[in-house]
Amino acid sequence: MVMTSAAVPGFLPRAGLDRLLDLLAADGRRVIGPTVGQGAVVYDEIHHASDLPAGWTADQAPGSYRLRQTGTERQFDYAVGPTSWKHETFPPRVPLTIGRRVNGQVTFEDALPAAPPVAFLGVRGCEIAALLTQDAVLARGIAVDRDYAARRAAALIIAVECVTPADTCFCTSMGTGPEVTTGFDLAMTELDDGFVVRAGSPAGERLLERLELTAADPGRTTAAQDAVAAARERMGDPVPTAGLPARLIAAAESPQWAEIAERCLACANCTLVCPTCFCTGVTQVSDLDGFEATAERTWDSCFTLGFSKVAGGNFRPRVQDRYRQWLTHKFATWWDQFGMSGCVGCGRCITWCPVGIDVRAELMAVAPPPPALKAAVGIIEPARPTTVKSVPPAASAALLTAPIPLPAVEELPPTYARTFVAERRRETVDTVTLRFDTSDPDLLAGRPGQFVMAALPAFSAAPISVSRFHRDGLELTIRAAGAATRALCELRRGDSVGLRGPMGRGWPVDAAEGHDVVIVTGGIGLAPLRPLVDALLADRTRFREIRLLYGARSPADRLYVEELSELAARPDLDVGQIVDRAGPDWFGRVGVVTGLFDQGHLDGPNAVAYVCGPERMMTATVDVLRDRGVSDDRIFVTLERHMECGVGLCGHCQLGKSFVCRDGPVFSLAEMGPAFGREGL
Amino acid sequence: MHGTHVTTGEQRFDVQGITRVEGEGSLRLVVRDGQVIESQLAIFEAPRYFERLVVGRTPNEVLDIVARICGICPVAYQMSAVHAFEDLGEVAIEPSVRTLRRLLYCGEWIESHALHVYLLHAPDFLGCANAVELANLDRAAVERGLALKKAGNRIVAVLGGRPIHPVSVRVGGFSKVPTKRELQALRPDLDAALDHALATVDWVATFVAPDFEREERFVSLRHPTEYPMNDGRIVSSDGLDLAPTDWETAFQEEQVPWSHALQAHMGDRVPYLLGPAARITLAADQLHPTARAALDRIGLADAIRRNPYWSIAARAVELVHAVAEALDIVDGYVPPERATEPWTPSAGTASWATEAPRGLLFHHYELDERGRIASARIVPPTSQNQAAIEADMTSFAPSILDEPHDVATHRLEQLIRSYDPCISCATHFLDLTVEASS
Amino acid sequence: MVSGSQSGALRDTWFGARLPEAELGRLQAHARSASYEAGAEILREGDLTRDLGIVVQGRVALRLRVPERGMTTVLTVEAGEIIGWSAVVPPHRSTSTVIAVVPTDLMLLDGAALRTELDADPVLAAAVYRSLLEALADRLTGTRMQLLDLFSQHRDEPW
Amino acid sequence: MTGAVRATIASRPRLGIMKFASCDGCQLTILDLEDHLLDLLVRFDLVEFAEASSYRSSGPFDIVLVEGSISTPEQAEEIVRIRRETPLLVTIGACATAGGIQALRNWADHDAYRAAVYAHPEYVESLATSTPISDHVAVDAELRGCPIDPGQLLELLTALTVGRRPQLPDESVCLECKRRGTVCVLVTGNGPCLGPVTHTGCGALCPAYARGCYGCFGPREAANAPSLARWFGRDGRSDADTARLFSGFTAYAPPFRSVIDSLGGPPIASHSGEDA
Repeated sequence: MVMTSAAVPGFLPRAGLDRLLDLLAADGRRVIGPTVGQGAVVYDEIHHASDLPAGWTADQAPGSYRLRQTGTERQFDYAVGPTSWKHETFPPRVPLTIGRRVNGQVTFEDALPAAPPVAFLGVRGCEIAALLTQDAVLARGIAVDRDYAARRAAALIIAVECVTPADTCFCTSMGTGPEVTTGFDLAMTELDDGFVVRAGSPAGERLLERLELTAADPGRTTAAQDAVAAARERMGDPVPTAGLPARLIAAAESPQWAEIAERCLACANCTLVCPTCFCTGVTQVSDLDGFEATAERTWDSCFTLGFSKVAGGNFRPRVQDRYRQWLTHKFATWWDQFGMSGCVGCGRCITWCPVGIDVRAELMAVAPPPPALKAAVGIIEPARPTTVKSVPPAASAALLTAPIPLPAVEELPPTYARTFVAERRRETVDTVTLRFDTSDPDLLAGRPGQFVMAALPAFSAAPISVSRFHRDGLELTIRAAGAATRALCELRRGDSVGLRGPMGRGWPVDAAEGHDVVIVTGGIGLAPLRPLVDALLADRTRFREIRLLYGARSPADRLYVEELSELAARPDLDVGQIVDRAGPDWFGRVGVVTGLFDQGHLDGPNAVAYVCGPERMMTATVDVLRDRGVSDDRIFVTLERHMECGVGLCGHCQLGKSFVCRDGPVFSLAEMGPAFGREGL
Repeated sequence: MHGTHVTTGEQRFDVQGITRVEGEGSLRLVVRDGQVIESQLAIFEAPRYFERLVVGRTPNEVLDIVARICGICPVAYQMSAVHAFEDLGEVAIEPSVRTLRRLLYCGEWIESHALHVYLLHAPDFLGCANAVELANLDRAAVERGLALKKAGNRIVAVLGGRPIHPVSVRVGGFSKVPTKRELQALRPDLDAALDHALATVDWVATFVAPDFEREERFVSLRHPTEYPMNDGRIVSSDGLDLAPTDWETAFQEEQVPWSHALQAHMGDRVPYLLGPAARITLAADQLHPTARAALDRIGLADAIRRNPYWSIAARAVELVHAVAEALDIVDGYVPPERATEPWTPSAGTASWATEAPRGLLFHHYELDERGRIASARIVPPTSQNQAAIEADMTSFAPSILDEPHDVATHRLEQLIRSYDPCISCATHFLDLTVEASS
Repeated sequence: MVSGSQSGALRDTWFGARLPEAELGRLQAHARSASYEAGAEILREGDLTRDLGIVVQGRVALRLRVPERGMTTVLTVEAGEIIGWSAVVPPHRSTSTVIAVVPTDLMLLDGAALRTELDADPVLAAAVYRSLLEALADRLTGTRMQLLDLFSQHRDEPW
Repeated sequence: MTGAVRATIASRPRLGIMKFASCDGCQLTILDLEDHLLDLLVRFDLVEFAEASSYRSSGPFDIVLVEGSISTPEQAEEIVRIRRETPLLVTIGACATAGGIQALRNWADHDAYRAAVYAHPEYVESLATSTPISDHVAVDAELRGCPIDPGQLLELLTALTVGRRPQLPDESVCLECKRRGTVCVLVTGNGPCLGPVTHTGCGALCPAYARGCYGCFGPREAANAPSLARWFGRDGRSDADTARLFSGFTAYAPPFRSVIDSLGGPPIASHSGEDA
């Protein structure tokens, strides 16, 4: 009897499958695998081989899934069903933190559940690719979702090669399958009488040894390879991907988006069955008094209206904008963000779309390949850089210690620095400035234009720009625009709040060195620019003329009134103020902020501009700046988007290839390109 | 809003908007020279025309629609309807499905009775305006009531997805049946609920009811081996005995001019009463032994029959019965082979009666050749009880005429509440616009 | 108000600088200058607008009377910009009350005379109307932005 | 900022709960918050809740929860009066937010309806229509559903006590189906399902009980009912049968209403029981 080794595949007779399950159970692993339930092959707990879908397959088509019996004993003759492994690695609801607030004092504690050992049985090639994709997003970027990382590390991957692709499958086009090549511990190929088994990791090798298999004979090995090859043959290459990202970006204004929106229900099914979609929201579960609340991370989708909501508005009200965001993200901007495609070609979004929208057909309609490409079969852009290595799942530490592009500076669940209100100043009827004392070195190391996430238990954490840095603290100017900001505005001296940050990319102060500076802002938008003014004045000689143009609704709605007067009195700073309407006691200007440009000369080609305000105000300002010759790489704007996490993990704030929270909120117009001011992005 | 108009030789008692009943109703009693000249239970409930709403719909759609007649007893409406359709279609449901239907009904009885006993009725006996005040006196009691109610709601929710307007009842069975484990999960709550229900019986037995007795004609279902619920023959305390499909052979409805009400009566125009007191009176021998023992222990069987205020004891005993039976069903549950029996709609007459928490609920449908509803008639218990309630008000009146007016009015209101009138149920029949009094 | 003939100034204004040389000379005849103290009322809403004005120096406020709120300034006009366009456009009634916010010098063109010149001289008319149109378009665009009330807070939810 | 209602034991807002044409089920849901009921009620001054308390008030209120649709002339006047008495009006349930199942009569000949139920229709006074509260007065917030979901109700009341915005997402039922691991009944062929166009809040109940959603929470934002209706019609379902799917407890809510109209109306017509 020839025993298997790491190099030699073994043969596991069908009857031996329970032995594998027993071994896994003995290791304390829960086994999740395919089983028939609710009219589909779903992933659920597997106790015995008899739980597997022996003799079942399913016919899949856009918007349709029907189980069918095959009359064989084969247990893995189905293509992927409605569930994906992210139910296990990235569950729909996970408690993040428990916040408590008693007598104005807050505390936050980690609420992550444990991640017990588990084994995934029956993972397909496309599904391994999906796991690796989510690894890149959630565990290998500059921010790490600790719950995901722990669950992923606790999972043993037992792949079963896919030899029965569905009509909706297109992994061959996306370069993710059907062959299982990486990212597994054990890989099995099903034959009529059993499985050819090979190991893909040290943990897999140990397991294989303990199975004490005979070596698979060459006939079986060949049959196994042929079966997978035949599956590839059957699928062909339905989605020519060469140049697809660029074509999609170029198709941003295609009329096809509106046509899709005629059919699309914006029901979000595609995003939730997608094994790589990672967008989440945070739900607050609180007691009746708000004394204690659990923040839960919850699956969300870019197809919901609430997803892109900000105070007083929404960035993607139209369904066509939401569909464009999803498709463009999957197939184009995901490359910019993570160096890979966001689609693995599993076809779930096609089968489980309630009205059968087929992403393959829509891609071809929105971004048709050039005729030459259509003819050249087999030109497939490498969909997945080979540098994305598999994660040896059994070695849990590997996931976190593997080389990652940047040090992990942020994590979910968040940790908040408890910070006390040292001073409270009312600015306007609905706006206050709070000064916080802190010795937290991170908070104190912030730069102009950065923001913090301010958290009170029972309220969603709110992104608030820092309006001044002190040696021993910082200031936040907060407008009561919603419940959370209202609660923050109600804080009194001595109360505490959880602060996290500073986050994001601030104003590039150095860019203004040797240039004229024009700062254009309106309303609450002055707050994030105040630290910039502080920084410029602190090092005044580095810059030429500095002009601050400020618009407000009325004289009483202006922030920092006294400070503005002091600034206006300085000889080295020109301050222009204008309001939308005023009473007879106002002797300043009335009109729009762009009107202030007429006050004096602007040496556009030599100027750097910093702009912050409502988006409509910024677009009008940018028009004037460009008209005066300020180049796009010297116009900096700050964007407001819906933010839940602040570290690029929740997905809400995406704008094209950027996460506004992480890559912004400050961008130069040159960086944003045509995305600036465009409807629905 | 207690109105009072005392004129020479005439006493008027008006309660515009009786509280702690389901739906909006009012009562009026006018006594002149010691003689009751008007006794009316009136309802300000806007008609919703359910009998019309179901026309053109399929039987399964009807199950969803008629549930909406009443938020307190939606299961009752689903039960009468589903049995009627299955009777017409000769659908033989599996015994365990039949048992699950009983369990579902038990859940509704528990929820409805606990609601009425603790939150609506008990405050009357203890001088409170509501359960919050009652909780100030006796928080443990209110919490016991809420726990009982929750146990009932949980049964309905496990079987039907939610406590109000559950979604799983289908002609031929259920859209989905619970697993053994899902039902077992109810056990801890039900064990506690049995203690609570027994405590309820003892608690209400300590109440002091107004001194009032009358002879009543009672009507309920009666089954040879079960306490009346889904099945059985329609019987009365004076010898009536009908199949559950044949209600119309002995009862009629008529519209009275002062009301939207279609009042039901038997041929002899003598009022009759449905509900817990009727069931206890006509079927006490079928009570679960635990409930039977509780009834015997408090010794109020006679009082339940004679004094409408003691209906609270009848409900308490039925709480014990429903919890005890639910426990038995949970313990003996074997999931059915199939959740739903195949069934084809056909033309014909479908009718059935079941025991809603408030008493006999009769449904009658005519189906066209496509199996769609051509016409419907739904006779809820409160509409049938209305005449009896008005008659009892008349009998009760002499005993309160010497009381201060507001005390007397309050007593009348209490009397109405003791029947647990479900005015929302009575949608299609009740909406009395009180004639303008001078 | 102090008035005087300041013929040299029209050429130096934004409005005047755009006029053809010959026409400029003709208009010059109808121009005069005026100075106002801070707070002085230059024009009242509803009154006949006699002159087209160009702010030479200072700032004027255009105000509307809103019965519930009193006088509200909806726009200020700065040096180089025009006021009193209703002197050219019928029915020649002022659409707002014009107040000098700070000491202000205006160049005034007699409306009736200007209209006569415009009717008689298409070349002048083309130049003047174009300038007026641009000024009004600018003002309309600004007014739209103000109308958006961008800096206000939307509070349509009761929480 | 001012304007926020905040319910605490120290400052208890005056709460009124009342009903129009309805089944009482949504009010009952309040009493169904068994575990929280007593703790909640001490945070409010429950001045009007006829279903459960003998105290009555006609106002003023700080918060009013309204169940039921407007279906009589008196109700149409009463809701206007109540609106004047409260700064915060919350409608609860499908009747109040969409007109309820009884709104099917809005398509019908009302007199025929009355005659079908009553021998003496002249005794019965009711409007020809059953309409949502928002057709009559401004509504500040709504809880959807037939009946409302106890979890959402608790969330609303908790938000009022904590002083935050209630988390009542306006998204499809599908998200909740997927989160709870329910397989799509529409795609597996287990019946037509309105989930994709229906407002979430029930916890995706019906699909979890192996049947399609019947839309009792009403249309969600951007509900593309025409697209779903076309899909239903794709496999030979008649227009009338597609219309009946939308002709449920929120049939009168605009996107569903227009689909029903475009397909020839609901199954109930005034003149007969025929549906096409």
